[in-house]
Amino acid sequence: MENSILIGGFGGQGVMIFGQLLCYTAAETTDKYVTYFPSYSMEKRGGTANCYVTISDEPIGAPKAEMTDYVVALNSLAMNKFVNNVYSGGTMFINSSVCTEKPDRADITFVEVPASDVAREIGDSRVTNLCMIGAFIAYTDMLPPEKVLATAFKKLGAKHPEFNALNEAAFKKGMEIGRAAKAKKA
Amino acid sequence: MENSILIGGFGGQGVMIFGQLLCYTAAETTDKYVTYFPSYSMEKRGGTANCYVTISDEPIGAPKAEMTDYVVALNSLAMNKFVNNVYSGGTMFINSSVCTEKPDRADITFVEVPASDVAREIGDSRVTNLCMIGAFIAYTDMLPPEKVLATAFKKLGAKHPEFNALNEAAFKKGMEIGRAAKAKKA
Amino acid sequence: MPKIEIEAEYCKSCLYCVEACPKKVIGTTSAVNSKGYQYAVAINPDACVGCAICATVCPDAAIEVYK
Amino acid sequence: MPKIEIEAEYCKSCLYCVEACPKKVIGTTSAVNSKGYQYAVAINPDACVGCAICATVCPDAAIEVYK
Amino acid sequence: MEKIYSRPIGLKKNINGYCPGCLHSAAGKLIMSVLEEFDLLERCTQVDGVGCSANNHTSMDVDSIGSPHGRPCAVASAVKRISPETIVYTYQGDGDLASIGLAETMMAANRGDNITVFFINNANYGMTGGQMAPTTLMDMKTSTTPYGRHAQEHGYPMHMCEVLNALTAPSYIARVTCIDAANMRKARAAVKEAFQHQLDGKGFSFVEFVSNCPTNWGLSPIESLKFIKEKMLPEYPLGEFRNR
Amino acid sequence: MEKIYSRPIGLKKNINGYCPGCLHSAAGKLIMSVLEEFDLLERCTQVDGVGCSANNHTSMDVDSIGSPHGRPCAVASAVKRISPETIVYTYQGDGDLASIGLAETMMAANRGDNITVFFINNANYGMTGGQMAPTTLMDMKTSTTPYGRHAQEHGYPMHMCEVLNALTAPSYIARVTCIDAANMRKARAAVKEAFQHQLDGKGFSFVEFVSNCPTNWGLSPIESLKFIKEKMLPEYPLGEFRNR
Amino acid sequence: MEKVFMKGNEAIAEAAIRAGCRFFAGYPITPQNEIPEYMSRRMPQPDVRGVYLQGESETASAAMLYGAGATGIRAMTSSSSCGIALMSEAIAWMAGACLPVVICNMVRGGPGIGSIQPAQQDYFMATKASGNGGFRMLVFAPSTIQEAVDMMYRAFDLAQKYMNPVYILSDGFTGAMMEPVVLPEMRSDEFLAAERKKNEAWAATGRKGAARSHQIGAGQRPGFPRAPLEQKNKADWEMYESWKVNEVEYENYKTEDAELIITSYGVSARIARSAVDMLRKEGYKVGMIRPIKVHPFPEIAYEQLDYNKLRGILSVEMSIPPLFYYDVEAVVRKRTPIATCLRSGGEIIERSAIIEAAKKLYGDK
Amino acid sequence: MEKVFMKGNEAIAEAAIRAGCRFFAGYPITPQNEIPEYMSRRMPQPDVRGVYLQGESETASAAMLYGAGATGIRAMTSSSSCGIALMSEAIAWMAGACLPVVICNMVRGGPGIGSIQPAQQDYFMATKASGNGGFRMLVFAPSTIQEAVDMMYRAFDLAQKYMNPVYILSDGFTGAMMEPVVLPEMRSDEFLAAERKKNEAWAATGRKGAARSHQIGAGQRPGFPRAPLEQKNKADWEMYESWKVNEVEYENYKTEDAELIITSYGVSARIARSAVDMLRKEGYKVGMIRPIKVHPFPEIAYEQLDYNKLRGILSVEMSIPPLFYYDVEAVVRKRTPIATCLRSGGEIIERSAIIEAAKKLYGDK
Ligand SMILES: Cc1ncc(C[n+]2csc(CCOP(=O)(O)OP(=O)(O)O)c2C)c(N)n1
Ligand SMILES: Cc1ncc(C[n+]2csc(CCOP(=O)(O)OP(=O)(O)O)c2C)c(N)n1
Ligand code: SF4
Ligand code: SF4
Ligand code: SF4
Ligand code: SF4
Repeated sequence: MENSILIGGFGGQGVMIFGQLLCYTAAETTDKYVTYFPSYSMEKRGGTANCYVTISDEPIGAPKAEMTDYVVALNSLAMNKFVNNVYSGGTMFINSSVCTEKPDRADITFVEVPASDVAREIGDSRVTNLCMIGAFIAYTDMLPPEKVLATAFKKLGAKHPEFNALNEAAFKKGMEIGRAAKAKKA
Repeated sequence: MENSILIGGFGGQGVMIFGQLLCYTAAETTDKYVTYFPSYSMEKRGGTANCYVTISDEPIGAPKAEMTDYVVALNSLAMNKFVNNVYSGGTMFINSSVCTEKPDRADITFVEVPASDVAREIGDSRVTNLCMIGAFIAYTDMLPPEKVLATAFKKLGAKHPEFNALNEAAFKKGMEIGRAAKAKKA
Repeated sequence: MPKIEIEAEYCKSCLYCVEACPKKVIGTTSAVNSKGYQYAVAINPDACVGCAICATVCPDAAIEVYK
Repeated sequence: MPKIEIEAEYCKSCLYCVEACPKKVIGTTSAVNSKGYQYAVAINPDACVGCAICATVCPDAAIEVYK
Repeated sequence: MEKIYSRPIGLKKNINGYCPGCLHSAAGKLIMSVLEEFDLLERCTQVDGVGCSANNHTSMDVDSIGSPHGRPCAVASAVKRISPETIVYTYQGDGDLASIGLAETMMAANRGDNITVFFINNANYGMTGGQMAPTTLMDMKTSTTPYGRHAQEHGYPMHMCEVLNALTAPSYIARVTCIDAANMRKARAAVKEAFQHQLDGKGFSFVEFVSNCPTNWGLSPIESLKFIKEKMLPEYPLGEFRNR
Repeated sequence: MEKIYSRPIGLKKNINGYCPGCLHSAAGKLIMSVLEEFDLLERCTQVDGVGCSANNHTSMDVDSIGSPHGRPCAVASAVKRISPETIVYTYQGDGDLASIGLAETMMAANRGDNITVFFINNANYGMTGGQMAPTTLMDMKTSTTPYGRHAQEHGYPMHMCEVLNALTAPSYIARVTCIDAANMRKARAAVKEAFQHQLDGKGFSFVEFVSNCPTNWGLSPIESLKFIKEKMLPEYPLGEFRNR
Repeated sequence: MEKVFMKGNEAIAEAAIRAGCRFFAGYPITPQNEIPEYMSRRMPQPDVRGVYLQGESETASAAMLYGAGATGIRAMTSSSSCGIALMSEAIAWMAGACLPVVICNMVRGGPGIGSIQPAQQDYFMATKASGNGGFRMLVFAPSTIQEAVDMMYRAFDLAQKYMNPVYILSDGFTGAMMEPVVLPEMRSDEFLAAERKKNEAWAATGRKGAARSHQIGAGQRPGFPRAPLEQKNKADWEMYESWKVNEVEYENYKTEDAELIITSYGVSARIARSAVDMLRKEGYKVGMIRPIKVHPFPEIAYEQLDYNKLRGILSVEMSIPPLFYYDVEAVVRKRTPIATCLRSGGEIIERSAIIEAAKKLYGDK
Repeated sequence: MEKVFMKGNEAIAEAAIRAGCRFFAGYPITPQNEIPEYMSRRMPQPDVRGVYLQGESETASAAMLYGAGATGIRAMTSSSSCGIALMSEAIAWMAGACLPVVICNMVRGGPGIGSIQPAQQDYFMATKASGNGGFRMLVFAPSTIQEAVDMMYRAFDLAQKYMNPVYILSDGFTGAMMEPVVLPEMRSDEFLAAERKKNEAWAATGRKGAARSHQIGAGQRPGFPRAPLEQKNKADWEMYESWKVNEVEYENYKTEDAELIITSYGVSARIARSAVDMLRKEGYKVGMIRPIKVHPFPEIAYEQLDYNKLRGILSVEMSIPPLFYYDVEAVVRKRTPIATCLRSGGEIIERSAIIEAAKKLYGDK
């Protein structure tokens, strides 16, 4: 089994952290092969940023998959840019707070997560990505949620423990949304 | 017919000028092919300097001949270094004022020219090379003497006309010596 | 009456103008531009005196001032 | 009696010592060393007072001084 | 109603690639504004350094030459000598101008080439992620001075205006900043003066902008201005160092 | 009878490759003499520039590193940091140190690397045949300024001591010459002081020798000393610029 | 050994340190900034006690590396493409002076500043001419982070063995990606001290009573008396020839029964390998030859092919114009058709494109 | 036209000026100093009115050349070996930015500083990798001063035609020697002004009312809108492929009935030619293939040989390890034995050695 995920958004939206949390968790808690590949534009901020994650039972040949099973779009730019990178039958997670016009593709599933709104409610726009991860994990069951959250505590909370509570809240809220979407689909 | 000449001495002894005077004269007054190749050591002065001249009826392939018809040695270092570069049957011109021990080679002719002494008599050590040229031309008949002298006037006298008389004197004295050596040989 | 015009698409939300305006004319709303920046707007336009301080400090030349 | 020793092989005939010596001890002859330099010699050795000026200025460290 | 402050026409109608609050944008705005005032937009060539300054060519509508890292002054010297009627200026970061390009910068200054040099001093290598630059402040942490800049290991901040002032040829040397409206006006005056020197054929003119890098400093834009004021300016005093 | 002036033992028993009367030899003699006095001949590494200075390694019997042209200071900084117990010094001409290697020289100085730099300023590129150097005097003809050095085209002579003095880190900066016995003694004192700074761990020490190039100047050795006195020294005043 | 999930650049830096690298000089350039950054953190730590020195440029950094090499310490630099180009003169000096240093190029798009994205456009610069004078180096081309780490570790020993710079030809992809990796053990201080001691026979850190003073310089073999340059050139040539016997390194992947060979190196080969797997699944008899060192080029790998059986060779690289291709062409000697599958300028080669090109060359199954 | 007896370096400089070169930047290095020195004298003269600019280094000189190229003027630099290596980054930029400049390398011994004496050790640096990113140039390899002069003259036109730097791969021998030479005519001011005018379509000297502002930079084609780097790489590749058809230049010398081919380029070929003559006199059927441009390599010359008739090929160059040899090997494809006759490090190849090696390979007459 090979799962490939492409995560895209603005620089600064936590795209890279999203990918890395998945990877660290998979690498440190499973026997799977894992690769992570980031891709920046020239600008440091304001530009687009995206990353590729592959989690597989076999050695991974192409860490930057052209077509992926999942795309996570944190903004509409990424959504429109990458909508055709999802395999037919695959799933696209969109930050529905900012992605207003859903693209036209009937052969994939869209999971809408109002992550920016959730983050605003929680009180810090920086937890948008944690909400998306929660939704992603709950929907895909790709990794054990508690392990992912533990990784988040370890990697993000080390320097700023004050974020742990916010991150956890966002993650949990995301999971709810993801679970609901999954239930709806089934 | 191809004539190859190797001229060697200390930097500053006028080795390069010797070669160039032959070349300019040949190039500007005959239809022959002419090449000149200088070879310096790293030092600017005090080091050894030598140059290769080839004057030929055919296009010249190797401007730096390994073996030459003539070697002109302005000091003993050059004499000893290049004595084996003369073809058997060839001729070596040596500045006998400073080259005291003639090397041991029976198959070549040595023409001894006390050029430094001549120059000292004339009153300027810088005309040593002109004396050697005079001897060389008189002995070999390679180029018309008046043409060579004219070239010397043109190239060396342009900036320093006061040298013309000294150069001429040295050249003429050299010719005498060269003619005598030739007469002796014949 | 003096007024400012902020071109939302050029604004990167540095908030220099917000900080600089002596009359507290400028602020932000929840609106974002196409690059995702919560751009500055004249939330208090009537207070503007046309001093052009905001435009002067705006690094991205997003503000033009009329008087 | 003070004296200088000039190592002919190190001398390049710059004549700095000749110029510098207050007692005109040093000069050249027609002799040349293996590199062709007309090296300096103490042509007037008895005048030497051992001030070492010649050795001090000799760039090529060809002169040693005894006193 | 009259427009009393306009966007310079030399700026393209797009958002440039600089980070929010980055004063690179401010310097660029001033340069475009002065070129417009002098009616030089059609007569100038901008020589960009490698660094965040490379963003200029996406936003400025003037002839431009992107140069090998550190070499803008050499490039500009050649362009100016070949085409004296062109107003030639370089736009360079501190890594570009004061580190890899130090020899090129100083030799153009020493030759007195009739070019104008804009130097954006943000105390680090912005584009590559905030490494130590010659201009990094003492004790400042950067991605290659993780334990801070220390005199024993890294020496002291480099003061380009002062160093250039040790040369004979330069005709105008000034240090400015863009942290507030008053300073923006002074900075604009310096840019104007520098171009005037070139127009007058006086030789090398140089304007250093004490700038910021909110992204790599890890500060908000507003905080970064405060940092300039409190930390950068004491190390890099503003003023005109030379005006012949 | 006592030997009161000896050839330094660091000099090999051969004739070096410098031209007659070239004061490169004099500088080398002084350095060897001071290293001998400090008993450092076995503890030092000489980093040679490319230029006539490359002659040093045929005549000096100390560990040495021939460096890419202009880079001795970078090479020396690395050697010193790796091996702090070694006394590391560079020996460079003006083309090497002040032109192609200007950035490396200044950055080592700015880092305050604990090395000693000897700079032989002979106002031209000696080894390659006398081209213009940054230090060439005004109006001086060289093989690449056949019509003379002119301010408009070539700028002004570069004063390395003064430029380095604009930096914070260097601990010793001096300019000396070897044109006569008195100056030779002063020059030797400066070399000594410079090494003392390194021994004391004070950082970057720098000694400029105002030197000659009789060969490319087209002057006899004696005339070349006169030229130094009359033309070079007014442009390059001798003295200690810094001594911390 | 424990697996750690690490970024390629950081894994490379750590591997170098574990191999004994105690000096690093470099200058920032994407996509390898994490190497100097990691070094700046790691070198001062108590288990390393090495020197990190940020050069004022690549020219200076390479000169610093040259100086470090002259002290006999294990030393390296890293950069990318145009930064490496700037080091050309100094690299030639290091090869000329026989210094045992390691140079790492995390290649990006070119020519010139090109793009900050990964590419393989420096193949010739690495294998044929990294500077003037016709010298050569062993050139490693890692395909995964694990391989990069293992190569870094060996590189220092080989540099020391041959007294010649060793070159790591990697790319921005391998540097920027993350992957679990097993790091090699840390070389002991004793081992490193002993190695350094050996180098004192030629290192230029003060004569310390040696019979002769030591001179380091391009064209000179450290520890040997000055000799004509040509003699040194000849000794180098002999060494290069010996590499063709002793240092060839390549991988055959599913080549036994292959009717089509894909050949590729570095990151492209990683992607090509998965293309081979997919093609195999579809029943295509495809294999891969992957040079592990790209210099010396593994001619033997292509010599061992049964050209009667082959439908062709597909040469895959992230460079337009192709470069690696010409080395393949030279050894294949028209015995079978060669096709290329290429990307360039920072674009990553797609597995699908490789598969497509392979099928086309394969013809009917 | 009148013959003048001139030094190679000066003849090259004068030929460049007559071809229209109006900008020269360079830095002193033996054995090419007479080129910048000549330029410094000549550029200010009233019939030239060009710009001579002494760079503070080769890096700066190459950057100046880059700037000059960006103005659309005819411009060149010259240097030697390690100096050219220092220009690598900037040369890659010039190729990346499609600037029509001329670069002249008067090769000396290497690697690194090597020796100031002539050599041919930069063959790979010139033909395969003069910088990063896999770009190529037309590379002329003159064999005599006359040929160097004629090539210089043509080089500027070809640079302009292809909008790509042109490289002259000469050597210290050709630069330092003197020989009578016929200089080409001086390009008229009108011609040059017209050429410059054409270049205003892309030159960056101030917009002057152009529809778009002009941007010069590595990876961009002057006068064209910004495009992905890969697209530029592809266009370059196409150009290089077109050279293989349109720009191949070589000489066959007495090859018709030859049973042994000597192959060589540049100064070595000059010496080899006289070896051919001497061997012919002794009755050996020997001929020579001499690439006149060494890039594109004249594969066709070796393709036209009748390998059944050949006893072998002798590859002659002043480089150890050999470099040119590998290009020959690649095109000969083992169809006949290849032997080498080599010198290096500043030693000049001897005619006698060539003759001896040829006889050995020839076997019985
Ligand atoms: C030869 C070379 N070396 C390194 C780089 C990588 N690089 C890109 S931008 C940059 C420097 C950025 O710093 P600075 O000049 O201070 O400008 P800033 O981005 O801070 O404005 C560097 C080193 C390069 N492009 N070329
Ligand atoms: C990279 C490089 N460029 C150029 C040269 C040629 N070169 C040899 S010595 C020298 C400079 C000599 O001048 P300087 O440094 O002033 O020393 P001097 O000979 O006058 O003592 C130059 C440019 C070189 N060897 N390497
Ligand atoms: S013009 Fe003055 S008052 Fe009006 S918004 Fe701007 S800063 Fe405020
Ligand atoms: S200063 Fe300009 S960019 Fe910044 S917030 Fe105000 S309008 Fe936006
Ligand atoms: S990285 Fe720093 S210097 Fe570069 S644009 Fe962003 S804030 Fe400005
Ligand atoms: S060329 Fe000049 S600097 Fe060099 S050794 Fe001779 S006199 Fe001295």
